[in-house]
Amino acid sequence: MTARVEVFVRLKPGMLDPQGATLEHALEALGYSGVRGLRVGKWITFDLEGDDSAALESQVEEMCRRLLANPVIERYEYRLARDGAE
Amino acid sequence: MTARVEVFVRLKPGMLDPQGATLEHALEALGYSGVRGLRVGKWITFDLEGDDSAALESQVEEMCRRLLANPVIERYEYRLARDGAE
Amino acid sequence: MSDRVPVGVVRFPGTNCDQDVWDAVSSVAPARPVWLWHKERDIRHVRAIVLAGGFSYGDYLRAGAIARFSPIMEEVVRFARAGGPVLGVCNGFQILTEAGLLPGALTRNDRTTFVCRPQWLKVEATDPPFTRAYTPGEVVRFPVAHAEGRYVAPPDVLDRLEAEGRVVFRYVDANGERTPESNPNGSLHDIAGIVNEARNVLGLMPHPDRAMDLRLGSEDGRGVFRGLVEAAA
Amino acid sequence: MTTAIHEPPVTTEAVQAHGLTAGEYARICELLGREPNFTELGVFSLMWSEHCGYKYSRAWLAELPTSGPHVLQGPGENAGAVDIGDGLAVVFKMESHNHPSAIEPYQGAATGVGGILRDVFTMGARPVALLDSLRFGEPDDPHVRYLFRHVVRGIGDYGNCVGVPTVGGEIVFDDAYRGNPLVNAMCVGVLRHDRLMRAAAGEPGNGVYVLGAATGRDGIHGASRLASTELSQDSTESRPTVQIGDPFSEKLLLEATLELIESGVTAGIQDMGAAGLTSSSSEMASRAGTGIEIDVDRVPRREPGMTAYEVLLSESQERMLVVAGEAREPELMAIAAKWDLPCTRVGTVTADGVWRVLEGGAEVCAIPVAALTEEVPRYVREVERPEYVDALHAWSPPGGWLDGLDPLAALETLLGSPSIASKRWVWEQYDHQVRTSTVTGPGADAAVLSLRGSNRGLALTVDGNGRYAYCDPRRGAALAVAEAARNLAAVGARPLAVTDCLNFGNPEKDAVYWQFTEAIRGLADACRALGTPVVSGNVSFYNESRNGAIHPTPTVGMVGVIDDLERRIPPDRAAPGDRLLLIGGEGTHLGASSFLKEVGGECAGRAPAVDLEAERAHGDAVRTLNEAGLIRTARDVSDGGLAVAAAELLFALDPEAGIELEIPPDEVWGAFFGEDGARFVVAVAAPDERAARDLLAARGVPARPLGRIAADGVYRLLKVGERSRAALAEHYFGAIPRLMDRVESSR
Ligand SMILES: Nc1ncnc2c1ncn2[C@@H]1O[C@H](COP(=O)(O)OP(=O)(O)O)[C@@H](O)[C@H]1O
Ligand SMILES: [Mg+2]
Repeated sequence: MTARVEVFVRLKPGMLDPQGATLEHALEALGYSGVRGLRVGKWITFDLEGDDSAALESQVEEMCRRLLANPVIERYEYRLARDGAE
Repeated sequence: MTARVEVFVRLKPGMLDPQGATLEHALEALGYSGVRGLRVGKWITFDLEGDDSAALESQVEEMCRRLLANPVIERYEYRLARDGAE
Repeated sequence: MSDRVPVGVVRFPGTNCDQDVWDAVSSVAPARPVWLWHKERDIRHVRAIVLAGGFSYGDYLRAGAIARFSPIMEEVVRFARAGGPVLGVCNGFQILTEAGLLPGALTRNDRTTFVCRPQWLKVEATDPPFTRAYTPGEVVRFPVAHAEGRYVAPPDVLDRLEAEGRVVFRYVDANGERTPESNPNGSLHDIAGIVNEARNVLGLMPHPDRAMDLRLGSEDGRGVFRGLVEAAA
Repeated sequence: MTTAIHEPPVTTEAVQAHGLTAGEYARICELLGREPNFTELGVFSLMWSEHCGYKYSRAWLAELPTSGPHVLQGPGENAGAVDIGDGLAVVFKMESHNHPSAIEPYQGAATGVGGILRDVFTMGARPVALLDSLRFGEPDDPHVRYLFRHVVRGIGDYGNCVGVPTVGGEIVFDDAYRGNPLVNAMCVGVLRHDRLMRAAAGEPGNGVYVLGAATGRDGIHGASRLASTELSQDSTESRPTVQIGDPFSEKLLLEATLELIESGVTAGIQDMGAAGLTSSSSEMASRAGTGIEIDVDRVPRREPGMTAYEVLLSESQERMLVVAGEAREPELMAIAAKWDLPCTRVGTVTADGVWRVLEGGAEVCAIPVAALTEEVPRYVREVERPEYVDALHAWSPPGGWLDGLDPLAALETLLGSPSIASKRWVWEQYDHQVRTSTVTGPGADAAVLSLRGSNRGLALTVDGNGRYAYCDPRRGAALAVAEAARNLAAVGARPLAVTDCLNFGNPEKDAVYWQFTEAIRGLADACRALGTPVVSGNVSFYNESRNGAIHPTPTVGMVGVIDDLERRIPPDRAAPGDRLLLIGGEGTHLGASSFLKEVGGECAGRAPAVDLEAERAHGDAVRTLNEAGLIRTARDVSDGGLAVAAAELLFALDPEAGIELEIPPDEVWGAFFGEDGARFVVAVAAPDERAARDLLAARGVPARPLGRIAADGVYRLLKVGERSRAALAEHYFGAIPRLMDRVESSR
C-alpha cells in the first residue's frame, strides 16, 4: 500500500527562532498587530510504499528520529493518509 | 477572539525542489526505498487576535499573499483553529 | 615524505574548504595530508582526521544532517572513540554535532544571514592537544564564514561544558572582551569551539585554515594544525 | 518530415507569437526548402532571438578588438581566455540575469551565478572568483529594498555553497533602474594552457550525453508558453517562469566536469542552462562542422507528459551536454557515478550537418545546423543621434546654485549616498575568502588573488557608469574601461583583457539603438588604446519598464596581473607622516558627476572628456612608481572625485589616522568633486617624495603635492574646513545598514 505522509518539524519551545521573529516583526510593520509567537517550521511531504500501515508508521517514526528532526533542538509530528484519502 | 493559525507553504508543483530531491536520495541511501515525490515546505504557526473568524481568515489570506508566501514560486494553504481547540 | 604523519582530509559531496585544509595540513612540517572520500570505509592509514568546511549535501535539511550518515562517518566515530584526534571546522563542526561526537547543535545565525568576517577569539582552554600552542586567554583572529553557526545546547550541557573546561574558543572583541557585537551569530555563552570529554575531538565554527598566512590577514590558525599533528605523532 | 504528436498548425498568429517577422519566416522556409512544423518554429524562435542569436548586436560586436598576443580564446566560446604566464591561463566572462531577477530576485540572481560558473568550468577552468555589477532603483522604495536584499542573498547563497569566493563588484542606485534592476555576474577561472577545452562536437559517431539535472518545464517563455499550452493543456499551471537554483548539484557538476576534462574522456562539453538543449547541441555541432541527432525520448524528465517542444526549449539549470567517443562511455559513466550525477546518452554526432530530433522513433525536426547558427539574421540600422542628448549637453548649472553650500557637508552627503557608501553589508554576506587566495578582498579598488603554483597575483574589477553613458554613450563606455584600468593600476596590476555586459533598453527604438552603437565605439576605442582586448561578454536588451528604458549601462570586467604578489599595492599600507601626491592634474568637471546627482539632484551635462593616452600613461606611471618601491598606497579618482577618493583612502587606515588636503581655494568644487579621468591619489613615504615627483616629472606626468597622512583622526581640507574621521565614517559605513537592517514590510 501507499500512504501520503506529512511530517511537521519545529524548533523546541524556548529555542530562539530568528526567522520567525523577523517574520512576526514584518507582519507587525504591515499592520497585523494581533500576531503572537510566530514560529517557522518544516513541512515535509512524500508518498511512502509499504506493506501495512503499522509498518509504514514505524518507518516514518524512524526516519524522523534518525534524520528528519534533530532531537537536540527540534520536535516532530507526522500524519499518514491512505493515498486518495487525506 | 484568538485563533491558532497554521500556514503551509510549498513550491508550486513542477518547480524543482533541490532540497526535497536531495533528502529523498538520502532517505533511500538510509534504506527507505519506498519514498517518492518528497517536497520540503514551510510550516508557519502563530496566534492571531481578531474580532471574528471571518476577519481573522481574511487577514491570514492577506498575510500569505503579501508576506508569508512568495506567489511567484510558492503555493500556500492555512488552517485556523479556535484557541484551545485542535 | 612517507614518515610524515598522515592526516585524513574528508571530502563529502559539497565540501569546499578541502583544498584549504589540505594546504594548511601540508604547511605543518611533519604532516602529510591524505584525501578520504565519503564512501570509504578503510581509514587505517591515517593518524588524524579533519572534517573541512563547506556545504555537505548543500546543507539541505540541516547543516551536516545528511553527511553524518556517510559510510566514512562510521569510521570517523570509531576512530574518535578510540582516542584518535579529530578536528571539525565549520561544516565539519556541524557534522560532528549531528553525529553525536560533540554535544549541542548549530542553528541559524541570529542575524539570519550568512556572515563572513575576520573574528577575534579567546583561547579558553589549552589542555586539549589542538590548543597547546597557545597561552591561556590568548586572543587570536580566525575568519568566520557561515549561516548556521549559532551554538545551542540545553542548560545542563552548557554548565557541564563550562565546568569541565571544554569551551575552547569564545567570540570576543580585539581586547578580549565579550560584547554583543563580538558575537557574530548569537551563540550561547559566545561559544565558538568545544571539545569532547576525552579532548580528542575539537569542533569550531571559525576557520583556522583561513588563518595560515599573513598575506590573508592572520597566521594565528597554525597552532591548531600543529596541535592536531603533534597529537597524532 | 512527420510532425510531433498532437502539434498545433503553424499559423501566421503562431509565427507572430513566436516573435518572428514575416520576413524572417520566409527566410526560414527558404533555408528549410519547406515550411517548418510547430516544434521547428519554436526552435527557430529561440535560436533567432536576440538572447541567443544576437540579431541586433552581432554585427556591431565585430567592431570590438578581440585579439592580442596573450589571447588564447576570444569571443565565440563559452568564455574567453588569456595567458598570464607560468603556463597558466585565466578564463572569464560576465553575463546578465536582469529579467529573471526582476521577477524573483533571489532565484534570478542565484541562477545567474550558476550560469556564469558553468560558462567558465565548461572551458576546463576551475572557478576562483566571482564578481557582480548590480543596479537598483533608489532604495527609499521598499520594493527596491526587497529586490536588493534578495539579489544579494541569492548571489551569496549560490557562490558560498559552490565554494567560489565573491571578491568584488559594484552597486549603483538610481531611479533609472527602478522597474528594471541589473544583475551582471562575472566569473574568473584558472587552468593550465594545455587543459583549455572548447565546446565542439568532435567526430561523427561520437555519443551525445546529458549530464546532471533532469529536464523540467522551466523557463519556457512568452509566446512559446502560449504555444505549448496547446501542446499539453495540463502543463501551464505547473510551468515555472522562474527557475530554482541548486548550488549543490552545481558543485557536483563542477567537480565532475573538471575531472572529465582532466581525464580526457570528453570530446566537447557545453552548458545547457540558458538556451537549453537546442542551442547547446546546435552550437556544438556548428563549431565542429558536423550534424547532430537527438532522441528526445531519452532525455531524463522531471515531469510526465512533456512534449518534444518543451524538452528542446526547457531552460532547466545545472545540466551539461557532453560529447564523447563511444569507447570512452564507461569512463564517462564512472566519473558521473562517482559524483552521484545522472548521465544519459541522448544522441549521436552525425556527418550531414543537420540538426535532427527524433521522438517516438519519428523525425520531428531536421534543420541545417547553419540555419540555427551562422544564418541568424543580422540587422544594422543607421540612426540619428536623439535630441535628449542635446538637451542634456545644453544643461548648465543655475547661477549661484552652490552659494552657501559647505564642501564638507557635501562630502558627508556623498559618503552617505547608497551608491557611494560602503557595501560591507553586502559583502559580509558573501564568502569572499574560501579557497584562501583572497589577498585583497571587497572594498578596495580591485580584488587581488594569489595563484597556486605561481608568485604572480591576479587583479579583478568590474566597472560601469550608466549616468555617463546616458549623457554620452561613447564616452561612458570608454570611461568604464578606463576606470577599470585605473582600479587595476591602483593595486599595482597590469591590465590584460576585458569581458563586458552591455545592458540596454529596446534596440528596436532608435534612441536605444544609437546608445548601443555609440557605446560599442567607446568600448572599442578604449580597449584598443589600453591594449585590453574583449575576450567575452554578453548583451542584454529590452531592459525597460513603465518608466521607460534604463540608463544605457555597459559594464566592464577587467582582469590584470601582478608579476610579483609581494609588489602589490595594499589599500591599508599608508601611515601618519606619509605624503600624498595627486597624479593627473586638477579636477574641474562636474557634468554627469556623483556630486551633481547626490548633492545637486541632477543627471545632466556631459560625461568627462576621455583622454586615453593620459589614462595609459598615468597608469603606467603608477606601476613604475610602484616597481621603484616608491608607493605606500594608492586610490584612483572616480565617483565623487578627489573628496571621496581621499576619504576611502583614509577609511582603509588605522582609526587614529587623519588626512590633510590642500586644493586651490578658488576652484574648490571642481577640484574637490570633479570626476576628470586619468587621476590617482598616491601616498609615498616622506623621504621618497622627491624621488617620486622627479620620476613623474621625467615621464611628463602632471603631479602635485596634495597633502599628508596625519595622526589626529581628522579629515582636513586646508583653508576650507574639517570633519572628524569618525563622523565621516558614520555616514560612509552606516548608510546601507541604516537602510537594510530594519523591519521590512513588503516585497
Ligand atoms: N558584449 C559582448 N562582447 C564580447 N563578446 C560577446 C558579447 N556579448 C556576447 N559575446 C560573446 O558571444 C558569445 C555568446 O554569448 P552568450 O549567448 O552570452 O553565451 P552563452 O549563451 O554561452 O552564455 C559568447 O562567446 C560571448 O562571449
Ligand atoms: Mg554558456
